[in-house]
Amino acid sequence: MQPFGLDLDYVAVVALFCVGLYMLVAKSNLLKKLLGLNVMETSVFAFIVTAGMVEGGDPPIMVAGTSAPYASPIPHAMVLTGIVVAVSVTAVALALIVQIHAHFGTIEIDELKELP
Amino acid sequence: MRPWSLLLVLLVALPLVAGVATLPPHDAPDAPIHTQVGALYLERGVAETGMKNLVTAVLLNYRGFDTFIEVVVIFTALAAVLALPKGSAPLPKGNAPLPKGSAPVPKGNAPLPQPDAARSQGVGGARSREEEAPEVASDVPVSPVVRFVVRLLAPFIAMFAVAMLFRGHITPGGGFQAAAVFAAVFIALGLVLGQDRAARLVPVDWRPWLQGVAPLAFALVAWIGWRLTGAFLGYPIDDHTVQEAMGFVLEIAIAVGGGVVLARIFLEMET
Amino acid sequence: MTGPWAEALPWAIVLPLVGAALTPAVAVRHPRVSGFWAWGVLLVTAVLTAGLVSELVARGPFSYGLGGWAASYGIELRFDHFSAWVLPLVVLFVVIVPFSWRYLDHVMPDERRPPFYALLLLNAGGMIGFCVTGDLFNLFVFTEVVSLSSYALVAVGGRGLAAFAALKYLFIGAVSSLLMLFATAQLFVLSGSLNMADVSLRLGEIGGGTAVMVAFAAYAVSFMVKAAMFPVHVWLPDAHAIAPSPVSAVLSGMVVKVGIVGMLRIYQIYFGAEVLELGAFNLALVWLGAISIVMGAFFAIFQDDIKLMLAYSTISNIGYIVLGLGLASPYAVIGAAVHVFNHALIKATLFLAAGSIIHQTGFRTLSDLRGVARTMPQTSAAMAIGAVSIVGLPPTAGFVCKWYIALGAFEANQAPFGFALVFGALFIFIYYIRMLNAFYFQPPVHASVAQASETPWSMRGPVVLLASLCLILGVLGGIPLTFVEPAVLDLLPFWGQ
Amino acid sequence: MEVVDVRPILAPFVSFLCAGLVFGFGRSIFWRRFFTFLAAFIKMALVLSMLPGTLQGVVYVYQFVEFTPGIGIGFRADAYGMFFSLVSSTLWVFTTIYAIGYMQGDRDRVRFFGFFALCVSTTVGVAFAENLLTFFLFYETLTICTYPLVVHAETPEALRAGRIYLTYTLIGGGFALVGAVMTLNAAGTLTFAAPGILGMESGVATLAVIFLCLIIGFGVKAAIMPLHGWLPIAMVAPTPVSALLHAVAVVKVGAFGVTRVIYNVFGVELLRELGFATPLALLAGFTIVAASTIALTQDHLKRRLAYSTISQLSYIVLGAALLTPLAATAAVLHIANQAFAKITMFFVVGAITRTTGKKYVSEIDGIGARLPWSMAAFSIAALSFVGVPLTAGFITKWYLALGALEADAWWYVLVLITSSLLNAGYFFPILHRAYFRQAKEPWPPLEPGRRFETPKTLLFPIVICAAYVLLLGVTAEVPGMPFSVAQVAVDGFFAPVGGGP
Repeated sequence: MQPFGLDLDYVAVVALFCVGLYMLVAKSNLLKKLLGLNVMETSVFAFIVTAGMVEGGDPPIMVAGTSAPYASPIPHAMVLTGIVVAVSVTAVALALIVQIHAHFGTIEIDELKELP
Repeated sequence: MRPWSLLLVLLVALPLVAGVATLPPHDAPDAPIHTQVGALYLERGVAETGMKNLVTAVLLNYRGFDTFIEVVVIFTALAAVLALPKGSAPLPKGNAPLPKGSAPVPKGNAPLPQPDAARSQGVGGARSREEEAPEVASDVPVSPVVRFVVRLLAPFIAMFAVAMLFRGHITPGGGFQAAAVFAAVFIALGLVLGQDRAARLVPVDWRPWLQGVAPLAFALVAWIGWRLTGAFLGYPIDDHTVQEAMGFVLEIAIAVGGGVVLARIFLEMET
Repeated sequence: MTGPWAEALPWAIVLPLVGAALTPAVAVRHPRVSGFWAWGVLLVTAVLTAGLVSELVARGPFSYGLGGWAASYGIELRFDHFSAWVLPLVVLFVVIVPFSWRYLDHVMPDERRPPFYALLLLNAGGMIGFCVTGDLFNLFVFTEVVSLSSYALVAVGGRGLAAFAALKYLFIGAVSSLLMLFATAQLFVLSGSLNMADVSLRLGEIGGGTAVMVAFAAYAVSFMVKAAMFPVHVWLPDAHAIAPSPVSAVLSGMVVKVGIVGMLRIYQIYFGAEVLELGAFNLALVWLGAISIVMGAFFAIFQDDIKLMLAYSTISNIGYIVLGLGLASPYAVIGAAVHVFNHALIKATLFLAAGSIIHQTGFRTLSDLRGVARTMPQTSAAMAIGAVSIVGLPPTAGFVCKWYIALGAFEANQAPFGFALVFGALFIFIYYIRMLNAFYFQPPVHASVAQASETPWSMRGPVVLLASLCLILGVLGGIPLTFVEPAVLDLLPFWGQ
Repeated sequence: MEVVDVRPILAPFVSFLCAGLVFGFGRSIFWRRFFTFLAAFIKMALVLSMLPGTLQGVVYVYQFVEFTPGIGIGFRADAYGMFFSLVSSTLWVFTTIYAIGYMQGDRDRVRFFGFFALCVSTTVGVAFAENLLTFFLFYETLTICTYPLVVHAETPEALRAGRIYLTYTLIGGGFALVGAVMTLNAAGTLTFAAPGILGMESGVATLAVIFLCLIIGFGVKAAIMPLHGWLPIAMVAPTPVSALLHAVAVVKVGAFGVTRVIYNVFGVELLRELGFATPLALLAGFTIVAASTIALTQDHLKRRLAYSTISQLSYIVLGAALLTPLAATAAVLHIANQAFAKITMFFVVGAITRTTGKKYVSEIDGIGARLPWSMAAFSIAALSFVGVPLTAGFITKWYLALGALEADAWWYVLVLITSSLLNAGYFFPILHRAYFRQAKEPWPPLEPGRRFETPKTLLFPIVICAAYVLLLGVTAEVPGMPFSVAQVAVDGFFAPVGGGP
């Protein structure tokens, strides 16, 4: 499907990216910001995996019952790495949010700004 | 705030759309992504690596170094969580370099008041936490049904993780996935049993080694590969047994190390 | 033909990383051991990197195919002249770590030292990998090691505000990393390869197009964020000011340079492919650099907190580097590349000295620190040398770069930027005069300042060493040139002009 | 004839080492004095040992280290540099003696003497700089090293003065840097050379910008008139510093820089062609008259001397800008003449302040009786400035007037005459008050057996310097004296053009 010469799958990825970015920028709640970041990450992973797929392709596992064309294995490996990175970033962010909550009692930016 | 955010998003969206619009169509078999290195992997992968799951082959062999750094990344996350101050009690006076800290602090060289108070609150990390763990089952009251189900299913979930781990070379799965499931078991048990009892599943003395086991195993395998083939992280190309053994060591290390790291991150975050 | 040291290339990266993984285990009984352990690991790494640089000097750039795979088939490590930056980087780490031994007494309980030093080692290893790798995706993964450890290092010293600053840093940093991943994916989709040299080759075959440009823009923005250039610098001041001083030295001196090195790598790809008309982009860099210089100086003037002021001056100095890159004339680029190191040195001096003063007196604003030079003469002298150096007055390391970049500006017929460069820095000296006056020529207002003692030798030694290096490199300014010049001259034929 | 010799670098290095030793061991008075004197004498010996060679046209060079490819930190003791370094190393000895007496009991003497030595080190570095980069390095270092001396009193007034001083000189330094960079760009080298290193091929506009930048850069320290604002304000510094700033180090470095730019960067021929020197000469002429006029109105002794300095420095600039050999001789000579005369005056003023506490012209009635020797020295210096024959100042004015006529610019002779009258106008009232008025109240008596004078450590340098002023005036043509060195220097400037004095 390519209306206006646009690859809709890719456009969807960009849309997802923008949704995440909007959440990250506009939301006041730190957790929601973090979720926005995760949405963005997911969109990029989706982009990579999408790009690695081929028309009618099978997963790149060479066992009985599969045949060429295969999807490219590199994007899968990249995304796997990417996910681990994303998980790590999320973990650190959560730890920081927990700290902020413990110290200030709130995780809303609006309220944090009003604190002395 | 909001209109500006929308403007920013729009500003980002336009170039991104322009960027993806001019990429080669993603399904086409003649796209560069399918004709370059990827095609070579598909063609020679099984012969060169002995792994039928080429994703695993890429992960552990062709781009093994990426995976090495990847396990370092999750170790970094754990180190980060461990290094953060814990608890909500402020540190003893003089410890916190506050940005506008103009309050006089006790003189520099004087020995610090030892943070005994903080330690008893669990600042001290795993060991002191272990020693002085209060026998409280959980912060949240857990329904007996949930507790029963979790305890019942935990071994089976763990078994599933093991299966994923050992079938990773021929089916979807592998070390990371197993690690995630292992960690899930830990975390679920931690939630229903109380984190202290869950933490006891891993002996204290092993923890420092287990949480770093994935990078360490990678370094070991890299060294072995270096000795065997002369290349860092190299696999002997025609000895499938050795290749598989090296792969399994890595998978197990990733699963165990990753699981421990993820679980520990979760447990450390409980304040 | 490669020499024996080429074999050490992957080990130079892996050593600090493995050292980090071992740190908790090594220090399990005595947490303070972790500091010495980290230092030892870094020392060995320094020896390895010195070997790598000697190999570079002897035989020119060399590659290492990981896993025995050919360059574009597996992951390639490539040690070229820009990678030589790892040697001073590790050496600076080696100097900074002893400073932290005693400094941390006031920052964290002993139990948290092992993870702290693990993070420091990870940071070092990540940066070495970043500078050395020849693979785009690998570059991303190393970026994440560096970034993630940096986020955490910002927050280790305090609660609340520190965590908040770290989180701000994390959000902005993560978005920039994502842009980088996105750009990497774009290039991968376009070229089917992740190896930098290979991508460059294939981009040359494709010959440009919107997608190529968008990828470049995404990379550029991403690295600008990492380097904290003016419009996207907002994360830097708080994070660098609130972190413990040794960490500030690492972050402000070295981690921001990841952005610069990344930029140079992307330049290598795009210039090699000759797909980019860089006139407009260079012009943008020049302007952004000039604005960064002025704005960084401008903000710094209004700070009373010495560390916050130092953090703002990082923005100015990144402005120098970017201005130099954008001017794209040989001298300017050489100056920029030299400043990558010299700024790290100067900033480390300043942050460690400031950290010593804060550590000994408990104060961090100028108005409180009056008269501190009476009781801490050596540290204050180091601070003064650093201040003179960061403004770029001779005979200090800061002047060398200013000289080259100014020379480059006139060489490129961009006289206005030459003037901006020379006089932008003087602007910031207004602030440093205030600092020197407060330290040296005003009576103390607090008893703890008047009775402060000099720091223990483990802290003073690094500060004094770094300060003397600032002076020595001001006179022997030609030394870094040996490494920088060949790389720049390789790159320049494609560079806009 | 060029000879590779380590002495040109050793000379600044001695003072530098001395500064380090003073900072390190200066808490003990003995060691501080020991190191300072040792270094002062070693340095003087080093410089003097090169003198015979210089008189025979030998140029000592030493390349220290390469900085930019082709441009290093290099030292080169040519006749002009030798002349300047002779002046500064001689005066270092006397100023040191004076400072030891003057600073007795003052605080932070370690800092004072340490930075004092650093200043002298950089001054000699400037004198022996082989190229514009080296020159600039030392020039800026001097700026930084004088700052602690200016703010030595640590009063708010001193801090303000320090700030103004730094603002002027650092902005000037910025211009000098831009000028140096543009010179390198245009000429491809920075090494000072006799016919100059720039050429017409760079284009008049570029050359104009370079000239402007370099003259602004060095003119700030030479206190050419719109750039002079810092000098009177910096008078809050202790008197030895004022003496050092106004007679030896800072201002002379500026004037030295201007002459280097005119003769060794642009070159006489190019400047004659371009005509840039004419506005500079006009500006210098204006400064000579205007600063003297302002000096008339100053009641504060040191400020009156400061404006006098501004006026006198422009003699050097004027002499250089006239582009004739005779005027150049005057310019070079005046570096020494003004230095010795002005340092005498500052020493005397410092002695007055230290012994009687008086700071203003209106307070010093009858001081000639209280400080007879000092005031005699002051009178000699004043006569020299007025240009009475047999004093050093006469030589300058004579040659400058000849040079102006040589350049067909007779109106500068009028400027000189006006200036002499003005000098008399502001110095003679001081002498009048000192000798011909009664003190308002009698001087407090000293313990028996001591005569009315200032302490010996202050008096000794005063007398020597005053004697030197006379000596310079009397022995102009005696070989081995500064005049002959100056002639060798001027020969160097004009050799490629042809026609020496």
